[in-house]
Amino acid sequence: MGERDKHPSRTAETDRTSSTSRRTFLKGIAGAGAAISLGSKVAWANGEIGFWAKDLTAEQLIHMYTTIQRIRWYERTMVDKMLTEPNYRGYNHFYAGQEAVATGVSAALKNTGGIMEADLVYSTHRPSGHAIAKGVDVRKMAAEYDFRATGLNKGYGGEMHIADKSVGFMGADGMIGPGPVIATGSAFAIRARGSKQVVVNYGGDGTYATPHFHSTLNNATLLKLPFIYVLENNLYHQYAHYSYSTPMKDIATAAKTYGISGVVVDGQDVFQVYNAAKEAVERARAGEGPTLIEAKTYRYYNHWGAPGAKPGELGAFGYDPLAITSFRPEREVRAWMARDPVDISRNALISWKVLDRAKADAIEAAAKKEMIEAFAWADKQPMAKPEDGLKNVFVEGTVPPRQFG
Amino acid sequence: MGERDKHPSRTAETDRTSSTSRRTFLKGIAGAGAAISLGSKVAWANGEIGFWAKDLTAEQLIHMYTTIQRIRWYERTMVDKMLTEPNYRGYNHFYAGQEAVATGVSAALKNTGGIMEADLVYSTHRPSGHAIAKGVDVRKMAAEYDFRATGLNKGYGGEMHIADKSVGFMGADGMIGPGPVIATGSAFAIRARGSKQVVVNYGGDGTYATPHFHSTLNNATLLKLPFIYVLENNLYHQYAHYSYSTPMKDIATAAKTYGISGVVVDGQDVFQVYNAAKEAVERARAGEGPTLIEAKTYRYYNHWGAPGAKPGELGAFGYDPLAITSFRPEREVRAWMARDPVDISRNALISWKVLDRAKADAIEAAAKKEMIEAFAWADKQPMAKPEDGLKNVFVEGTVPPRQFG
Amino acid sequence: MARKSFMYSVLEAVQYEMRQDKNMIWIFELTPPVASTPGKPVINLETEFGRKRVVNTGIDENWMAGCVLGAGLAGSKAVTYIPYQGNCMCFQMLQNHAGKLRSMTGGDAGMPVVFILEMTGQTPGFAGQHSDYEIDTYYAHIPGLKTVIPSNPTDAKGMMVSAIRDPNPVVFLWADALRTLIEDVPDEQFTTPLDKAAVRTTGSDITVVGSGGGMPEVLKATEQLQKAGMKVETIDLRSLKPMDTETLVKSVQKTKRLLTVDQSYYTLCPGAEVIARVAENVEGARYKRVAFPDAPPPASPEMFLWMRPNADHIVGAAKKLVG
Amino acid sequence: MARKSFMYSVLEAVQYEMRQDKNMIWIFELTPPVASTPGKPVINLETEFGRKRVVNTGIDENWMAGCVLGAGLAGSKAVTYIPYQGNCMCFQMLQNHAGKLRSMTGGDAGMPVVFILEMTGQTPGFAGQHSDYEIDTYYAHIPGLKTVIPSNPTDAKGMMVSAIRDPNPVVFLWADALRTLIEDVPDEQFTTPLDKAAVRTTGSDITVVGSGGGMPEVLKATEQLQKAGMKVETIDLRSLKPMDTETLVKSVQKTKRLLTVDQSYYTLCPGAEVIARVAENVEGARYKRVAFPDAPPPASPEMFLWMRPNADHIVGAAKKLVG
Ligand SMILES: Cc1ncc(C[n+]2csc(CCOP(=O)(O)OP(=O)(O)O)c2C)c(N)n1
Ligand SMILES: Cc1ncc(C[n+]2csc(CCOP(=O)(O)OP(=O)(O)O)c2C)c(N)n1
Ligand SMILES: [Mg+2]
Ligand SMILES: [Mg+2]
Repeated sequence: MGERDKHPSRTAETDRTSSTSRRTFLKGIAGAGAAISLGSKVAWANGEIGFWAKDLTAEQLIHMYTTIQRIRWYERTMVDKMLTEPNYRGYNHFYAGQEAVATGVSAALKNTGGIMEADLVYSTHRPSGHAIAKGVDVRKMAAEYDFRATGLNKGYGGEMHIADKSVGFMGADGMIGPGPVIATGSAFAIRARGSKQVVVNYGGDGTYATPHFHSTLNNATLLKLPFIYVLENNLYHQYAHYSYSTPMKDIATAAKTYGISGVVVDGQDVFQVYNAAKEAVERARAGEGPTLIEAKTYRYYNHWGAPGAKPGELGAFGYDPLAITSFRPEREVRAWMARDPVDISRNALISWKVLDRAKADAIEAAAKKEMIEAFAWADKQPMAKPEDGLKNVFVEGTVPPRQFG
Repeated sequence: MGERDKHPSRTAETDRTSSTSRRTFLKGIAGAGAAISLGSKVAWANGEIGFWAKDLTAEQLIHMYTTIQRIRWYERTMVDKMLTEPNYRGYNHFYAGQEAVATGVSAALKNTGGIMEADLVYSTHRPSGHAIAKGVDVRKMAAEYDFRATGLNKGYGGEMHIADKSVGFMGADGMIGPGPVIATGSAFAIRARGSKQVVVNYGGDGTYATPHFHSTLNNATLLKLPFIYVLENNLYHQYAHYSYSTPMKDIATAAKTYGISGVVVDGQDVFQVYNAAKEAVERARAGEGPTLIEAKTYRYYNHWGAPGAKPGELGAFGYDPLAITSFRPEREVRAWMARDPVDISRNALISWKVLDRAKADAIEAAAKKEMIEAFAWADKQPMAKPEDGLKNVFVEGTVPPRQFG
Repeated sequence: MARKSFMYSVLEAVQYEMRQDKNMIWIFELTPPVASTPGKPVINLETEFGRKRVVNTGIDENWMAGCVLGAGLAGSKAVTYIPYQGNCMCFQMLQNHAGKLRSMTGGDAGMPVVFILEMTGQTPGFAGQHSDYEIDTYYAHIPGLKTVIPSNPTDAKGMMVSAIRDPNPVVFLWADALRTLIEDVPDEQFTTPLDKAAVRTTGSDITVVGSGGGMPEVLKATEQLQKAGMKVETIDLRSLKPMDTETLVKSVQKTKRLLTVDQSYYTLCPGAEVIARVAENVEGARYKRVAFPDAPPPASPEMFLWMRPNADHIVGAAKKLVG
Repeated sequence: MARKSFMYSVLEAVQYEMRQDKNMIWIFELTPPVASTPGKPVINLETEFGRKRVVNTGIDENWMAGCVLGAGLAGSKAVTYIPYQGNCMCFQMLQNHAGKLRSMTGGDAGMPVVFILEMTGQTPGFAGQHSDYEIDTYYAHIPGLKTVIPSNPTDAKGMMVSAIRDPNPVVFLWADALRTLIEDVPDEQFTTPLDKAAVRTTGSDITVVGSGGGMPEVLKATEQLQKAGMKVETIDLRSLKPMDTETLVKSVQKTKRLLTVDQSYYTLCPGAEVIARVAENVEGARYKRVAFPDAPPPASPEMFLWMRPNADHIVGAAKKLVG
């Protein structure tokens, strides 16, 4: 594994302004480790990415910032429930820290018109941000996370299987590997029927090692599919650093083998993500084939969180204290938190004079309020009826019960 | 599929001397098509390959030529049986045309000592050349191809499953994809136990598109396994040109993604193959990890041949008249036949004064005689006992018959 | 009406549906979607519908399955023909995705797709990997898939039409041994249900249940037994999931003797499920299974043909069970 | 003797064998081979045997299975622990290679390897993909593999020792729900046969057959039924292939009532095979199956817990069958 040392440790530049969300984050983890120690290198990017983001209307730019805040507060609200409500049942693979990726990508997509018109997004086991950015109803999502009968998916799926084809959100998938392959199938159908849709597939750095990765890019290349693979490299798959499963530093370089476009972007900067996505979407719509976008990003929380978690312990937020093979150094977590996507977008919009501080604060307050209300609504939703478990196996009817003999 | 035009059509240089085998080949197909039309480009190669072949002893060089002739005559003898003996039962994925690849590779390997000492070779559905070059007993092989009880594998396997671990020939495999993955497992075991063996996996151009291809190279790279992937690019997988499944001209370039060594060799030139293999073997033995060798080569016959075949018709030899998606132009077949591995090795050894014509002819005659005798021996071997089908499911005992109710 | 092979019948069904639905696609690997029969036009889906809708892929059956699944999710009808060598390469895709996505999304995911999975099992001379017939069990255990196995060209056509029009993912098991069957098959589109067994002969002495590639020998044995005076009720399962319990139970209530015949390995062969369903519902019956032993099929024709269930085996077992 | 969990018992068995055999390897993905129990040393295979023999891989379960298979072919004993999410990613590798290579090579191929396949099925809140229990059927249908499913820490240890020492490929199904069981398990190595069912209680009124993750509820139901005066013969299959027909038949010959219990989906669940084997050999018995419906398990605890077979269901079904 001598390739490991090709991976520089990811550190990030200090950023002096903080949003409420980041400030409370830092407070939240303060007890768990030493003082913040930050490096001086920015998370980097390359590729020839345009600068269309700056040409967007103020409304569109504000929509991005609002989306980032809505995702962040969806996560924060759920965290609070897990820490404080013993009877809450939802769990989450938190997206906090990665919000700029889904937000920037969805800003370049058509999100209305259902499966025959909207651009289609395939998500992962870490779907909340992808779903919210695509326009999924957050109240129904919150209800689904708690398995309610009126949840987005009637309580059948929970977090890892939310789906809403009406906005082109094709669904989360709990398996690592097959999702991208399935996504190319949608792209194939689109090419065959000649519609102008594109398909985006999200996948983590963990998906690189799956056999499906090759399958996906090879077939997308050969068939010139309108397909975009957004690989969110948050450096870890569960408790292993990606260098355990990936021989190269930049996974986007894998695109070269196929002769397709591959680009690395700073996943903390929503505008950079948007620019890369927009270029890829235009290429796909023009029939010029697939793109692999690697977004360097970071999840703030542990791999997974569930009710009953306590800060600083396994299963809780912030660190992975029991990780065996490799683990996330506290220094690394804090350095990434210092390049928070909320702050980066907020500061940019303020410096571009699209927002002032008061407006930015108001947007955040509204996002927070929306999410608290969404989870409160979810709490009041009815539980699923036991017998309904026999439905939705097939489109029609029910299957017979067999548990009673 | 705009990538298709990146593939130049493979043509080859005229070679004026012919061995008996090649001359009769050309005669054999003469009825099936037009006059020979040859291009002027040689099959090419790159990479920094040494020239150790020239330093080999005369004995070793003659062994290579002898091996090529033995493989060729194994195939020729079987062809003759298929064309003339209506009761013959064996079938074959003929290796004729590709002999220099297996011969050159095995010349760089240790072929004795069984699974704990020999270098290990994993083969494909086209195994005869790989097996003979590795040292498998050809009489037992011939008997196995006809499902005899005293065949190499007691009649259980037939052509696509011959195996002989005593010489490190780990077996043919009828599936496209999994073989290379399994082969890396042997390389893993070797690294773990610290023995000095290396593992060679053969695979066709068809294996590139399998998801297993990525799996194999990625894990071999990450774990620095003593593993060599010999990809025999004979331009076709069944009835499709490799450009239908491969976006690049040289599959060896896929090695770059993994940061491992990749090399293209002229698969018709046994010495060039040997040189590349020797370099890869030394690297593997030194703990320096895997190599991907792409040997450009060509199969003379149809994908598959079976008794009852008639020249010029589907299932017979030479062309693929019923191929649908793409097919092998006669021009192409003949051009490749003009760069016959038998002739190339023969001419080289004669020009190096290792052999004279008479000796070369004698070697060929002996090979022919050996193979005719091997198949004659096989014909006299006993058939399998029906009940033995219940054996060899597990190491011990038999499974119960169930077909009688 | 004209004499048609299994392949012609199926492609005729597919061609009609593809003409109605300009979005429908077909993915293949080795077996080109081409068939001919005397007096009828050659069918070639690839040339008729073009390479945007009909594609020959590389050797990646898992991708083929994933591709039609993704096409279905995006709202396009899709069919793939997976060669027998790859019929388990795509297993996980069907088991964990196609079969579960509808349930896991509470009905949001739509998958109007057909997976044709070729299976062999009939060819001596090819060892385990190339003569397997085992996938009936694997695929029939998966919930959320309809798994059917027609045994003649007429059923194949009718069930293919039903499968394409069904909004659920359908596994269409294609027993390759049946490719030599030729019979009169209607030219027009018709549908055959995906959940009904077919009673091929009625009788009161014994119920014999088979399916797919095993049916020709089952029917041969039935004839022999009938000639010998036995009243045989022969049932062709046609659908493994859902399995038509009612037809099976009704028959054995009458005959009190049940013989199942499978080309699949004995342990957990479809016949096990047939017997279990009947045994849960009928009292005092007697049961026997004829199946392939729990052994990979050896290449040697001597071994293989001795092991593969045939009409003689079925006749012998039926006589023992009734006698 | 000390109180040990399922994981500790198994790793103790593995640790001993790896100390004897310097070539033996262990491949894992998410679950580190680490376990502890009060009063005994922590076992950590990774640190004890080093990263050349014990490797944490990327997310590629098919490679994991292929790796141990290839290691075995090269003469090294090898074990892999495949997490439940990937337990069908490697299906084809076992079905078409591990199970067939010995036969296809006429005995040349040796595969002294163990595939630990984790399965869940016990956890409400996780939908189809993350709470499946279906693989018992898929893997038990494959010939050439021994497929076992221990239901307690003691059997787990003894069967793991046997599996490692067995020269054949063994599928060791690991029902994750059993991880919370703790019992006294001998410290020394011992072997438990891979082909024998265990009769857990003897009785003459009814035979109840279960396996793996279903056994705790089966044993609970047995106790309740016994308290209610029923003489229950409870059998733990332990091995699905080969299946111990003799023990099953002998029991039902006595009780004439057979109830099977499965967490697997109804159609083609292991209980179907149990019933079919018995029905072929015993006359005049009555049969019933308790199993998971043919539906992917929904996430909602209300739906899932209603669908999953439990002690109450078993008690109810047993009473109906005997009554
Ligand atoms: C086939 C399969 N194997 C294992 C798992 C268990 N698993 C769940 S998430 C995860 C890590 C995924 O890492 P990555 O793709 O980087 O996504 P991230 O969690 O970092 O967002 C793993 C291994 C799985 N879900 N599917
Ligand atoms: C998984 C799988 N799918 C399909 C096949 C059918 N098949 C047999 S040989 C072959 C072509 C292989 O091509 P290549 O790897 O180039 O080897 P070549 O025949 O040219 O030597 C195919 C598709 C198979 N054996 N296995
Ligand atoms: Mg990750
Ligand atoms: Mg080829």
